[in-house]
Amino acid sequence: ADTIKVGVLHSLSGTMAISESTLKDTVLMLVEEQNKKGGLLGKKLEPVVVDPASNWPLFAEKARELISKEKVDVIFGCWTSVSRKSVLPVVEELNGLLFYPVQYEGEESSKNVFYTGAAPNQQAIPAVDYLIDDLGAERFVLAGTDYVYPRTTNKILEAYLKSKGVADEDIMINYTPFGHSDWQSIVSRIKEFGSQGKKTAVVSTINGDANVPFYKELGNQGIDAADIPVVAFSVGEQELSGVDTGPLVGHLAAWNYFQSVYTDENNSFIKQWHDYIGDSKRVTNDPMEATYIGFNMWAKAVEKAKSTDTDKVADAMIGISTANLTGGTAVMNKNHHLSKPVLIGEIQDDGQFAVVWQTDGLVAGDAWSDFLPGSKDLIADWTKPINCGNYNSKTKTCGGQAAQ
Amino acid sequence: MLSLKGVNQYYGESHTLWDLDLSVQQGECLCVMGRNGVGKTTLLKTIMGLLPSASGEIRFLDQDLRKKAAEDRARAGIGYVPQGREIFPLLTVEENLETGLQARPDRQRKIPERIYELFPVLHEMRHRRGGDLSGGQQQQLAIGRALALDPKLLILDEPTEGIQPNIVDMIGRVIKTLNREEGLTVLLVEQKLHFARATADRFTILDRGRNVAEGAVGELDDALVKKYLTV
Amino acid sequence: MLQQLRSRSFDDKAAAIDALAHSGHPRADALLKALQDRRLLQDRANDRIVLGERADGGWQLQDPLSEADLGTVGSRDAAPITINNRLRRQIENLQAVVGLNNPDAIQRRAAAISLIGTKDPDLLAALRERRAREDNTSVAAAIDTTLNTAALYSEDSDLNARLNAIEALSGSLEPTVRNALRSRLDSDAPSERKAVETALKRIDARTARYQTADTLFFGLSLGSVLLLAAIGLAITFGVMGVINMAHGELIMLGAYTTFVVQQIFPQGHEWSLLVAIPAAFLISGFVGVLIERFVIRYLYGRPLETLLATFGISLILQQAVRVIFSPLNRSVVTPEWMSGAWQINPVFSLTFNRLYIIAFALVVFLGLLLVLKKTRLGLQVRAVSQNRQTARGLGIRSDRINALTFGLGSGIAGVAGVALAQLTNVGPNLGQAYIIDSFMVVVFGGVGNLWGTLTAAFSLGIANKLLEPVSGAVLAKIFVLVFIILFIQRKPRGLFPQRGRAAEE
Amino acid sequence: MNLRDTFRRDRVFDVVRPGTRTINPGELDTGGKYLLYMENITVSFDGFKALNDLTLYIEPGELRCIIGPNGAGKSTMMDVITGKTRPDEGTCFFGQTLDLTRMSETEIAGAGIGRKFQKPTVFPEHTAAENLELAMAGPKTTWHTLVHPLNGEQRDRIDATLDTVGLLDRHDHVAGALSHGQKQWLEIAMVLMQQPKLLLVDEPIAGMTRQEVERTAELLQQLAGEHSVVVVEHDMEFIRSIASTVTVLHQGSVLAEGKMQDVQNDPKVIEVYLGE
Amino acid sequence: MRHSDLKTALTDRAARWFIGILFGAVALVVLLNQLIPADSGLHVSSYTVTLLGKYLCYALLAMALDLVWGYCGILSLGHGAFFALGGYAMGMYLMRQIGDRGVYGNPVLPDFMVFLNWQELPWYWLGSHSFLFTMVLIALVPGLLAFVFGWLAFRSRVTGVYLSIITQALTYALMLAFFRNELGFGGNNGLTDFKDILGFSLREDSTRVALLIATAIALALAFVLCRYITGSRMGRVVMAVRDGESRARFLGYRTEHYKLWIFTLSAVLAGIAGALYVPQVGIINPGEFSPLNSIELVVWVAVGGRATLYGAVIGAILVNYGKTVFTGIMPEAWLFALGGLFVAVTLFLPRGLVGLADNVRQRLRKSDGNNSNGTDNDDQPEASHEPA
Ligand SMILES: Nc1ncnc2c1ncn2[C@@H]1O[C@H](COP(=O)(O)OP(=O)(O)OP(=O)(O)O)[C@@H](O)[C@H]1O
Ligand SMILES: Nc1ncnc2c1ncn2[C@@H]1O[C@H](COP(=O)(O)OP(=O)(O)OP(=O)(O)O)[C@@H](O)[C@H]1O
Ligand SMILES: [Mg+2]
Ligand SMILES: [Mg+2]
Repeated sequence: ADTIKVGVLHSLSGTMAISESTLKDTVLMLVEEQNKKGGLLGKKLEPVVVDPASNWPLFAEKARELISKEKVDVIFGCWTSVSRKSVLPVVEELNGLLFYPVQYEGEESSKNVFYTGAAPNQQAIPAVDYLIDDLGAERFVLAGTDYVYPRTTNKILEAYLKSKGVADEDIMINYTPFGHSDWQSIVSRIKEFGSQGKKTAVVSTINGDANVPFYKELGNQGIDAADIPVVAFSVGEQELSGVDTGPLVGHLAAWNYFQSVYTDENNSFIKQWHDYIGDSKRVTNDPMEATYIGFNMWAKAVEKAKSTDTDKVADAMIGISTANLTGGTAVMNKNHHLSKPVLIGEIQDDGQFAVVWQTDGLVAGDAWSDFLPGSKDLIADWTKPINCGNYNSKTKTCGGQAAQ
Repeated sequence: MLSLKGVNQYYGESHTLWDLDLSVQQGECLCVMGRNGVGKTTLLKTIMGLLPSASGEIRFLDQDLRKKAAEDRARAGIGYVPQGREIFPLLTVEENLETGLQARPDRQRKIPERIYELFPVLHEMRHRRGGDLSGGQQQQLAIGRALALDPKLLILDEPTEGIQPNIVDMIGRVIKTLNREEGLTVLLVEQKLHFARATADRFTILDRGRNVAEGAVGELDDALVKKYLTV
Repeated sequence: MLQQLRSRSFDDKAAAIDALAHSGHPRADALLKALQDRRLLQDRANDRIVLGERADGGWQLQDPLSEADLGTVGSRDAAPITINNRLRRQIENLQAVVGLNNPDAIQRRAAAISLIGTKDPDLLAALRERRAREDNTSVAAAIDTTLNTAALYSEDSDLNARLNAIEALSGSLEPTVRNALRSRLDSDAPSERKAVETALKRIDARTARYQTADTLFFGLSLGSVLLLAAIGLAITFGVMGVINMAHGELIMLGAYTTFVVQQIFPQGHEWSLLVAIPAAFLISGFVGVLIERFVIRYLYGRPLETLLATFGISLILQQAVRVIFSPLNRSVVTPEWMSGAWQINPVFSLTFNRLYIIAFALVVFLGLLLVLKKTRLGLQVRAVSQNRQTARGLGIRSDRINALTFGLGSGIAGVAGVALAQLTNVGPNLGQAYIIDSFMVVVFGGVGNLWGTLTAAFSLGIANKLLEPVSGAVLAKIFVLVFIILFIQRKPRGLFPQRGRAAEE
Repeated sequence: MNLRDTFRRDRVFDVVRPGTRTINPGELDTGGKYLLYMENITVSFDGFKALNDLTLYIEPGELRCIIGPNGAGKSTMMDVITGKTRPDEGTCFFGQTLDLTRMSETEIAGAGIGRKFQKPTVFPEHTAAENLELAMAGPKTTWHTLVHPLNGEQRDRIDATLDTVGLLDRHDHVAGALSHGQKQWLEIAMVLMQQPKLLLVDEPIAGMTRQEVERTAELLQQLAGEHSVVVVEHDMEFIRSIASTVTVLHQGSVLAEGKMQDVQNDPKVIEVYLGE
Repeated sequence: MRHSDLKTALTDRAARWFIGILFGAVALVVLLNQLIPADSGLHVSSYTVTLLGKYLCYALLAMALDLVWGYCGILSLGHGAFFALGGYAMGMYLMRQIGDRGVYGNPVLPDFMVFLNWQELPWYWLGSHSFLFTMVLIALVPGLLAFVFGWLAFRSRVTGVYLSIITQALTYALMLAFFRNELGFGGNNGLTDFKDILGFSLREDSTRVALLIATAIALALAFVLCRYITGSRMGRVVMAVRDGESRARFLGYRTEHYKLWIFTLSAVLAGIAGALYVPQVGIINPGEFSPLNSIELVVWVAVGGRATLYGAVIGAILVNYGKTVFTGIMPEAWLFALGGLFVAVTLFLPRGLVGLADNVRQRLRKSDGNNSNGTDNDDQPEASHEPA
């Protein structure tokens, strides 16, 4: 082929379009920029965009179409874990390459997937550390949408909190359905839970559309961030752009990137984005940075391997580092997860976050949580001699899928 | 007052009315007769504009009706009592009558007393839903509703169907009164000979979608009846 | 001192704030306020602290002390000094002390209440000093509560004083008070334990009563949202028999109208809603008329076909909004008069937006009822929907009536969108989130019966809220659905069925 | 216990009954004097009494005409018999054993009561012949209809019946496109196919020509004898031509009952119904 | 008069055509996939094979819906639920087939149970390792649900939109329930990462081809069965129930039984479609319960043409093919196309594509036969009243 094909597998319609379509634009922007720089290996990059329409089986079908019909060399795509899970067998079977740019629950590592979003230990655990150490929180509400990511994250957090000596009755766990919009009673219960004298914080793994009404209700019932701060893992600049943030100042989010971070890389990235999209009000967010990192790493790996062959690129990926937008560098580890810094920001009235805390160095993404009994002993290592996504470090065997 | 020339009508592929001519004079009562399925109802619906006519001319008081939508034909002063009553089942009797007022040019909003006088049972049941009435009561309601329109021409499709004898007589009298005393023009479809004879001035007989005979009611003799109205 | 605020460490900043507050500098108060409002900036170019106002696309800078004009810079060239919740609380406390001497009694009372639970001797001293001078009884009572609570915490107070304090506090609903009382439950003095127990019992009983009221309010307000979402459908579906799957999207259009109106009047947040309501009515209504004229009118008498066509329309509208407004959610500002809550007492408050929405839903409902029952339109609509041919034969302009009615139903959907924009996402998926619930409400209430829709909406809302604390939000929703399914088995035509011969056909 | 109660059907002493028949509760038992017993039936809608303490008996093989003003409750009475409306009070037995007030429409139809509705109701999307096939007597379970196609004999019966009502040439036309009168005939044919013990015909001749009326009269008279027939009509000529016993309903109860001549001359009947 | 038995159901023209085209197309695809080398222009990729397999599953589902909707007038807005239940039954089997090849290497528990710390298999997973048992479940679970639901609803005479809406409530409630992790079906992520079916690797082309053929056979069998039913007297009763339920009751039919059986059968067919679907697309998740899916399904049937069976099949395949094509070539605008299609079909093709084809055929035939018997029609009104 005289071009290198880049598959873009993000929903442009349906419920997820709201989050994913931005990432499609990001990839297109990065491809355009790379082409301006002369492409890769002397070839132009050619983006192939398809719309899996927020329909999970369609993700698998489209992935198959991209790899076997369009013969793309790499796919940037997916947002929800379920879409990734649906695509995973396809990329493994056809030996494709997928870059997944969103924070997720972990518990996975595939030879064919690179996870550039945060694993739970790169988001949830530091956030709780901050709540306990800096804010002195003693009681926790774990509020989430009722599905795998929040459940897993909360399992991990529960174990972690208990290991820190938090009592059972000081943890309240609450799940809501997708798109939950009537938060009155839950917020009022949180308020009551928080008025028992101990400093209380809410850890929110509420997802997607449910967030706006949640925050509106927080604002209306007058839950002050100074009394009961809420730290969220799925609320970024983009989600906030749909809310009037006036009443929410001071609530928190944990990410690896905030638009407000003042670095040269970030400033120019934001400018590039604004120019590309033609709207200087559009915000940037963490999954965009993850896409940016993933794309640059892939480009470097292709240059290094001098090929777009999946195996060669995948080998070359490990150890590649590239500049973060928040300063410093991100490194691709053997487990196909990144090492990157973790930041905590407070919501400001302009819909941006102000960084109030930051890890000292880089945090290495952990595919298998140390706080879940089933995966304590598992590690992922895609270099020889282990070359396994779920290697049991106790029994020294590679379980499951990678065996064949 | 009403005249049809060469009207043709089709149900999809099947040709139902064939080059039909018909005229109703001001103030008369014309009865259309014919066996089942010859196209009487079809004819009336075509006049009302509820069915499209393929060709021909329909004139009413110097207006070309074919150019008008059904609702405008009603507004032009034609009251229609459809076969099978077709009252509004979920409206009360009173509301059913009010629907007849909507097209009145004088925008009157009160149901004319006369209707209740003609059909006292409607007054009695005015708060009941139309659909709950008995068949005969519904028929009275349908006539009352058409009269509420204060029509110049009243079209009735088998108005005595399912009505008790004394009321049939009364309807006959009402039609006659309206016709004779108030000059209301009436176009009636009727199967019952004695009723037709008693009520109408003239008759016309349809067969297979064409008129085959017409004349003053007096001329409706047994030969004609035998030929066209019995089989 | 100001320069210390530039530090990345919040401890340094805290020290700086304290120093500033106690410096006695005439501008100290103003500067703290500016810090709190994020108007105290760090100018990146000169690395100094300045005051700033947002000016289009950048900052208008001033010298912090002299207020002299320092020109403008780009928006990323200066950034507000970040403060965190701890600092915010610190500033507030500092201000509360100031507030205690505010000439406005209401402000004084608020300041006193905000200090309940404090153990800081300085603050307590300030409070005692104020108490001595205070002549407003309600402010005095608030200060008493604060002081009594503090007495409970202090170890060196004597038993009698504490018993008095407990007695005085036993009716208070303030959570901090309750916590203070609880901390005394393990007191060594049995008399004190007993007093605390009775006091707590009284408090708990009162709280429980208010919580029931709370749940009821939540139920009503959820019900009013359901009512608003469903009521337009009660016309297009209930009266006209069109299974209008695009109903949700008409709601969505109303919500977007709210957004657009706010964009047009960027300064008019307080009243732009009042413009948005008629605007949304007209826009959604107009789209509804278009839908009726170009699609629905060919489908009367074939209700199931209307489902398909309107489903297609809903896809088109959604995607159109995605293309025009982008797939992102849009933010709608809540006007001042709708935000916050009416704090009846510390455990019971009614949020203003919900109150307005309940009232609004009822107004819309009654308005509609009047239109349908008292105007010619109402009669004509019902006639046309029951028997179009005959209605035409009676001179009722069925085309116009249908278009108007569909427009009315759609317009009401748009108005509902204005209200929902205050509660939830304004985005392309807004409609989908409500369409199923709307159908449930209409069907549960009995198709064609507006009162049924009203009752259904409120009873489903309240049922949901009663279940939620017991079973959790997810199960509550499932239970309500299962309840509807079972209910329809018992009453196959909903809560208020059409009765009689006609309905049986 | 009043006199009336003593004479109620279910009070009849066993010794009076002929023979020693075993009675199966689920089966039609025509051993009594009457085929249909309606006793003290009251039906009210929102307080309005459509039937008011109505008592009526039909003998096996009888042809009974029922007349009465519009709204007298004639159709409602048929609704009660066919199970469409449940009476508020009163009993309604078909034969000795079948309590119609406790049976569903289906069971009642299965027990042998056929009805022609006031407003002709046929299956518009089915052809005329299929309409008759649907109506045909015989087992009506899902399984039976699934595995037993029509046999030749049944097909012949359908044709014959269509012929009887003059719709043979409409054999394969969908019923929805028939004219009003044709639908009436088709519905009569459907009732014939049902071969019921008791036929209820509500205004059969509405919209028919005179000749057709005569044919209907003939047909009904043929049917009587073997079947019991209850006819509701407003056409006096027609009633006169077929009537043996006439019952006049008024405001939900029986106003008069007897031979046509007697009823015709009853001043009450003239006043409320016939007119001068 | 239409009458039929099994033989006619198999051999009448429509059936011959349908089965012929179905197997012809499948055979062609299979041959081109298996025999032609991959680099040849004629080769059909296994992508196409899976795609076709998926379409056929949808077709079977659409046919199931057509049976209840087109013939019995029950508009179920929850048929996706039966499909999904069949799919879950199959998914459970496939999960168990993974055995200890899951990421945690637990021989019994599926991965999602391991990392959420479940200790043992919930009771309703017992037996899911057996294919036979799974086959029973596939039919039984949707069938039983439909039976109970239908029994309640039809017995209390819930009809029309009321029925439609409660079927929608049913699938919505199931969706919410399956989203819950607690339920033990993998929550939002559903069941995925399957490896084998009956010991054959799902990644092999030959397995895919076999699945496609199995689907085609299922579709053909279902078609013959449905045709037999709709052509039988029972079919006519069912249609009578659709057009006038209460009248049918007065003729002595237990209409609720007819509805119940048709509904249950249809649910079973939908379940089978779901079971065949899951191994071919590789995932089953609560999204399949989403009410919108069920509505879309109704649209397929309408596009194809109601009450013809093959119309539903055509509709399902065409709409989904359109979706595949348009999501590829015009991702931003395909919803416009799809929405526009739905509107256009309802407006201009009230009887769907099949109706359109019929019209064209009739017009052709009319213009042929007009000269010979053009005057027949107008004699009929008279003839109909000839005395017997
Ligand atoms: N909607 C229709 N589609 C097709 N054919 C129809 C339709 N309505 C009526 N016909 C046919 O047109 C012919 C005329 O019907 P029409 O209803 O006008 O008869 P009619 O004279 O009023 O009969 P009746 O005395 O029974 O009311 C009949 O043969 C009938 O079968
Ligand atoms: N469901 C109902 N709700 C209210 N009133 C009803 C209902 N059904 C019948 N009625 C009333 O009961 C009375 C008897 O009605 P029915 O139809 O039995 O009369 P009918 O004797 O058959 O009259 P007709 O000769 O006009 O057909 C009527 O006054 C009618 O209004
Ligand atoms: Mg007629
Ligand atoms: Mg009657």
